[in-house]
Amino acid sequence: MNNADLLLLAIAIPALTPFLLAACGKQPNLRDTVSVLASIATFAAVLPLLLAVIDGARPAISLIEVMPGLVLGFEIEPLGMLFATVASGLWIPTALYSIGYMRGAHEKKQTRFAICFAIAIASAIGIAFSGNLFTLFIFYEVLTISTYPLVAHKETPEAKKGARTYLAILMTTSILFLLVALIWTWNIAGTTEFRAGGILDGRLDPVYAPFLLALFAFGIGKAALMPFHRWLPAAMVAPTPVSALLHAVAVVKAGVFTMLKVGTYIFGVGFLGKTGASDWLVWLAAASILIASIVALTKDDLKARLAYSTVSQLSYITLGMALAVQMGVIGGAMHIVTHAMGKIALFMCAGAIYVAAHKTKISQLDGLGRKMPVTFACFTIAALSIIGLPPFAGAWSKWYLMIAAADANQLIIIGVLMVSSLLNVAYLLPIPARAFFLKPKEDKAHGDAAASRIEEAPLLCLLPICFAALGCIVLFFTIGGLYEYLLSIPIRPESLP
Amino acid sequence: MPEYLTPALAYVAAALLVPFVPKGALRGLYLAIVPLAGILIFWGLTPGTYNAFNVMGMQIGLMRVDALSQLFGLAFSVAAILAALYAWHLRDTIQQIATLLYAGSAMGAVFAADLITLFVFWEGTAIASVFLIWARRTEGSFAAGMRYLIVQIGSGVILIAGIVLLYRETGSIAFTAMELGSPATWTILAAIGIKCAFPFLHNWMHDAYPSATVTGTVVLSIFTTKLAIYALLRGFPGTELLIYIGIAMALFPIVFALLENDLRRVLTYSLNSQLGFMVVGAGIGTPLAINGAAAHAVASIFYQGLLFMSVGAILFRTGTARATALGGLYRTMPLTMIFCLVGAASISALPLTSGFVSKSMILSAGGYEKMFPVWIALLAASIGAILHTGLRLPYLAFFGSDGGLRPKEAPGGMLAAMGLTAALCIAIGVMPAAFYALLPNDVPYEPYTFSHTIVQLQLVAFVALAFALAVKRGLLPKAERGIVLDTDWIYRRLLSAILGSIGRLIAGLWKGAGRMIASSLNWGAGIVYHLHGPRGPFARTWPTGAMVMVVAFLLGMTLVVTYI
Amino acid sequence: MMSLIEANLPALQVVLPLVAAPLCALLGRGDRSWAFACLVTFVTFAVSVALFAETYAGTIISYRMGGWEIPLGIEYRVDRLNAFVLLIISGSAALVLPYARRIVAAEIPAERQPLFYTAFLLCITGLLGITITGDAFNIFVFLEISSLATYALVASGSWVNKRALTAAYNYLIMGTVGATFFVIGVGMLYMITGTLNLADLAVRIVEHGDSSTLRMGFVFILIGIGLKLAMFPLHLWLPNAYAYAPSAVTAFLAATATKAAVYVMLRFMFTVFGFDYEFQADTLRMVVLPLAVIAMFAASIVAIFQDNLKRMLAYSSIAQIGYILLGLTFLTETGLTASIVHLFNHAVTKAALFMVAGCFVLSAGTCSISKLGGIGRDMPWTTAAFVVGGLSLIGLPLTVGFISKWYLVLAALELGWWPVALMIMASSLLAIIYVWRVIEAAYLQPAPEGVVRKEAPLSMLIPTWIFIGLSIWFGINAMLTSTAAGRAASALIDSSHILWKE
Amino acid sequence: MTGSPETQSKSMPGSILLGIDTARGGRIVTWCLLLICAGLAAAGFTGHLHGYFEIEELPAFYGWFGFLVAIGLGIAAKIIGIFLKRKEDYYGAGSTNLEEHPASDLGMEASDA
Repeated sequence: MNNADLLLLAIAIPALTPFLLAACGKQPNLRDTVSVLASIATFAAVLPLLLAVIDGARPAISLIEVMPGLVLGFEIEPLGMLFATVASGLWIPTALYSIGYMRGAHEKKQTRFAICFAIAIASAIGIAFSGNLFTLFIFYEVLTISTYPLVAHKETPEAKKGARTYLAILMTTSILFLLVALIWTWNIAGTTEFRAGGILDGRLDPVYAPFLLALFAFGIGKAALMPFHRWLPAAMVAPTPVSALLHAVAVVKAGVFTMLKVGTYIFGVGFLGKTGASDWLVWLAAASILIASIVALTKDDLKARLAYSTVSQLSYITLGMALAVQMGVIGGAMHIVTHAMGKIALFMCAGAIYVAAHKTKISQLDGLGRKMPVTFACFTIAALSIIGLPPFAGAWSKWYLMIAAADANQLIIIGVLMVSSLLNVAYLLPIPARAFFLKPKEDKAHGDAAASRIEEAPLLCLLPICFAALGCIVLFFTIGGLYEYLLSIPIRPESLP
Repeated sequence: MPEYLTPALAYVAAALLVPFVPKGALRGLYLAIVPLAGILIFWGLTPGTYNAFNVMGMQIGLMRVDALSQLFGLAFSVAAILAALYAWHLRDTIQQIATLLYAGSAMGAVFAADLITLFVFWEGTAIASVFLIWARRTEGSFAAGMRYLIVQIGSGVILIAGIVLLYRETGSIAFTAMELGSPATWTILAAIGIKCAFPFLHNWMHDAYPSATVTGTVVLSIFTTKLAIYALLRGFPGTELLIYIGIAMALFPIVFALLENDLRRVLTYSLNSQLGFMVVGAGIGTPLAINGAAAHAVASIFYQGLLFMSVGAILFRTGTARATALGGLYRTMPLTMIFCLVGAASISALPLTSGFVSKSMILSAGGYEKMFPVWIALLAASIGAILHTGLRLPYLAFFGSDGGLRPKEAPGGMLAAMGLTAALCIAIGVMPAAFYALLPNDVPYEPYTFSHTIVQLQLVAFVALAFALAVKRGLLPKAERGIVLDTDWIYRRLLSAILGSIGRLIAGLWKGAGRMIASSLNWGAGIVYHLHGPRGPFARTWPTGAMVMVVAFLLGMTLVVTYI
Repeated sequence: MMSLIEANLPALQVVLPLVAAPLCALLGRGDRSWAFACLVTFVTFAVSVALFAETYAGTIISYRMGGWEIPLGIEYRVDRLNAFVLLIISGSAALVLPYARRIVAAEIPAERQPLFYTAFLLCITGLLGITITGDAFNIFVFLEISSLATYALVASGSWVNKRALTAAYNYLIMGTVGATFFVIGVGMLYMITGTLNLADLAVRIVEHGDSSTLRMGFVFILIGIGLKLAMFPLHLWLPNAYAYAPSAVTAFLAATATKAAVYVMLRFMFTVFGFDYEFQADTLRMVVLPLAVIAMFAASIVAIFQDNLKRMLAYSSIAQIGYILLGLTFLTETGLTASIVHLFNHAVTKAALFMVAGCFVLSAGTCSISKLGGIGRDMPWTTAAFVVGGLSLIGLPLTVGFISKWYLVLAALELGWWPVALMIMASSLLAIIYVWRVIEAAYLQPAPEGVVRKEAPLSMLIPTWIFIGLSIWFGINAMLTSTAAGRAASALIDSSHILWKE
Repeated sequence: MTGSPETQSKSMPGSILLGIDTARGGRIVTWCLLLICAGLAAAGFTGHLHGYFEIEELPAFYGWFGFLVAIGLGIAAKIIGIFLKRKEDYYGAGSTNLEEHPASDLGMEASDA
């Protein structure tokens, strides 16, 4: 089996899984086994591809020519491979977690849930492997549509409202801006292929470059750049596994991944740097980082706080791209991985808290750490990773983003990153601190004995959480390999100013 | 293949195993033995950098062994053992783990040969230590812990920013002496300055330390600030600016220490003032001054620790550290009183105590360099230290007006820890030569000259006399319930008031804007609905005649356009 | 025999349904007439396919009716453009008729059904005739044939709802006004040139030069055809006609009637008038362009507030016609490609959607959105078809709607018409709203109590899904449609004399 | 409340110092200090005190300098205290200034228990 076949397989497995799931929708055990097996099979197909890409292979395949010159095709390059690995790799723990969560929380329509989930993963991998912007756009939209039922899953009025906001913002931005940007790119470059060094250099008048970039930056609504970030908190009405994988990993990372792709392979880092087209984006991303953090501070709902934290963290990656230096791309790409690991753990913890204790507000968590020590220990680890503290993975990506800011001579941005870390501390760490160290308000009458009985979430929820938390630590020590790998992202250094 | 066995690793590994060691004597022993094992790892190694390897093009060195790092490593280890003894009674696993992680991080930072490793452990001390504050498990300590954490992590992120800049500037991340001048080094100095409690960056200490648990405060007092002193000695020896900072730092806390009612807070101010001496030493930068600063740091770990331990013992038995509630405790806690007095003597630099042999080096270094203002200021600071910690603190706690409390003597573990620490303070004072042999620079120094001894005795005695008279005549501030404003007012009151009002303003504007947008949207939607809704002109079924009129109108208009 | 058929294909295309229509009326019982009509449309479709295949390479078939010489006799002229339109019309007919049996049986009394199918065939005849003929007056004749048949078809909706009669009456008035305007315009052209053959007209108009009569004729033809293709604000007849006509009729009309009119518009604008004079382009850009943009928005917004699914889709059609006209006013090859490809894409999509509405009417007895709650569970396939069609209407990738929007925006960007490009996109956002209202109702709203709804019969589902399949297939592989449209567009551009063309 | 406080105190381990905190005890301590100071001042003249600065040559410089500075610091603190002292509830509830140390962290026992 050659690499091109593997590539198709990696997309086909999750894309075909829904049919299997639908077929065995009546038997929950079989259905859940299928979705776990599918996640493992997908990862098994992605892994050899990763090894091949590390060895320098660039598998490509074109499926069909949709319109003259516009091909639906895939080509793997390091960045996409990374995203695919993250999305498919984290699908396995999430699949396990979903089972624990959905059963623990007695959710309805679990088959529909599993089906849409698989489609979403398939489209995320499709985005990762897209050989051109056109293909990427197609999968981008599929991802939006396939996650809509997941967001609306509970079918309550709030769920419907949240899903409506979700769809409205993602659709509006992608159609109003991204599609226009895509067509504009096609119009001036005659291609939408991803090429090292970009396709716009020499074709696009630098005067228009900031505008095209703006269309992209706002069009990629999934990157949740302010002011188009509202969908992310709105999507928090979804069941937690959805928030965990999709809104901490697949969907939002698809957004920032696209952002990185556009910066690296459409504009080209050199072109952006030369023309200063992304200068404004640096400041917008910085503002987005800070404002979202401040908003997060004011949220008492755990998932809402995590959502705003995600908004803030995503802008790090956008910032990395906008800085238009190699280290920015590397830092951004690294942040995709490290943030994914940390945020998925945080969301899973939020879900575990809901399943085990039915708590959703931070102010209700006092003393819960005694009952759920493992969950909150993992929460602490993941939070520290998100803040960017050693020895947790997040420290490295922040390091490279800071290096990028230094390379781009943006000392103020270094300051922004510093302040943001402190804001992260302020909104993340009180959560476990309260849980561990404060006494529950309502329980004061009862003795400590009742409060300290261990009542963790089901094991299927707990194990993935531990896995993700452990990942945050392991990644810190093994980051060297990732860095070497990211150096292979072609940015055509000769095009740099 | 790099090796990773460092004291820090040993501590971290040991910390992870703590929950599996049964609570009680076994765990107490375990906690005391870990630092001992740590000493074995680095003691006796020939100077050099061990466990070095390359990460992403950066040269990492986990263990640099030289006289300075070994001195601090040893002091931290011994202090960790004493702290473990002091906390023998403790049954709180979280605090025990945090203590080990905290000590381990401090050790790791001391042995770091590069700035990245330093940063890692720098943040490690911040995170691990906050648990000692939170472990008090009250709303107040939760908030104080958050403030402390933000400041400490703030120091860490400023450090990393400095490292980034330095790395981009010089291409190296080695942790060596730096010159102030570039943004990079200024940033790094600021980071160290926070941990070192430079004036205006100091308040985290006075806010957080008294908010920790009984044992937590003792542990906290050992590591963080001394680590910062170590970093200054390593990174910025001989930086003139430090002299002025150090002087200010030695002087200003005196007033606060004299005003404070909370004895633990008195001790933090006194600690702050002592740190000023060390900063001055680092700033002078001569071999003697460096030796003095290092020696004073080590000595102060112990005597300051001893003082914190004795106040902690009082708190442990009486439930309060407020001077107003205490007094007359000599009756029932004589041992604690004696140990406290040893500590007080040490900080007063009474001959035959550790303070005498270390502090005099810094004063001498200033004297040799003929820095009169420095010397006189430090002398005044010494007088302050004798006054507020050497005399006022034991007086208020153990003598003074009888508070009526008759607590039991401190538990055995505490007494043992205090006794050993007191013995150590005296041993250093009695045998300075052995102590000096550990110092980084090979500079001969003899503390016990006749004149030296006699003037120091004069100083202490006259200050004591002044204290006695002042107490009688009411020339000292009375101990009374209340707090003293410090720079934390800026962020606890001023900033929160400003931010609060800005927040309210923004929230108001936001709400107003939201309402306005919503109402204008509603209005717009109303118009749209009016026009396009099922009964609107765009959607209504028009009478046939009207339809034809529209057609005619359009025809006319088009004709006009065509003919123009 | 074969060669005889081959030689007379253009004539057969029209004559076959024309002759079949009265026969159908004679067949009596419903099912028999239905089967016959089906057969006829299949054959007609086969003829169209043959014509399309013949002209795809670029051949132009010129067929002289009765052997009379041009320009005296009537010429049937098939080139890439109208072969494409013929294909759309006959193809839609061939799919709608099989679909029609069950729904017609439910909506129209059995004894009236033969007449219904007769009218249907006549309508097909008219539409095909409009498209195939190369003679201006002949166009008028066929226009009347198709219109009269359509009035009858719309009026036959009165067995269900009496308002169909007023709708048909209004349609009659407006259609007649339109046809009259058209024939006045043609008359004026005849005054100047003395010919009715389109190709001949094109040559003679150039020879004749600019005159006020020419301008007058231009305007009358523009408005006349505009009425027929429901150009905003001449669309007023359409919503009720579509809403109250029998469901099968709506599906067919939505796919074809306006499309044939658009074809006539294209033919007249580019081939006959040819943009020899600036006033033509100016009129298009100053009148049609703003109207098209207004249509895109105004009609879409109206659609948002509609409760009747068929009416909603009707307003959506008006908006979509806005796109087609917009592409035309760009007067560039890409713009025309967009218009032509959207002719096809919209036909496919809208036919499918109206068919879904018909399925709802049959099973649920209503197509009021507020009463369709939870129908996604009861009629999964039908509702799924609606979802896909709706996505195509929005213009999401992998559907034909995306292809149209791609070309349309590309055309706007090529000209540097930024605001227009953004407005095209903004109006498709409105489509999201009206489509999503239905989807949300169908899947997330609880079903009304005590309602039993069964999945639509296969005879209706299969044609629906063929249309849906087409709209996906040509969304994924748009080479055929976009190449065909592109070639037709370039042929049109070549036949015109756009002044500012380099 | 049985027995006088004095008899209770007799049994305490630190009873050797009893009375030091009375006014009389204070006077004794003060007089002792005066004596020590005088002795040390005198001792200063027995040998040459070599310092770093000329000021150290002044007779009993450390003694009177220490005395004056100590008194000065005390007065300065008193004055500054007027401006800086606040009530314990200044920072509102949820501040460690105000709350008692939680009993769970303590081992409060009275000596005669």
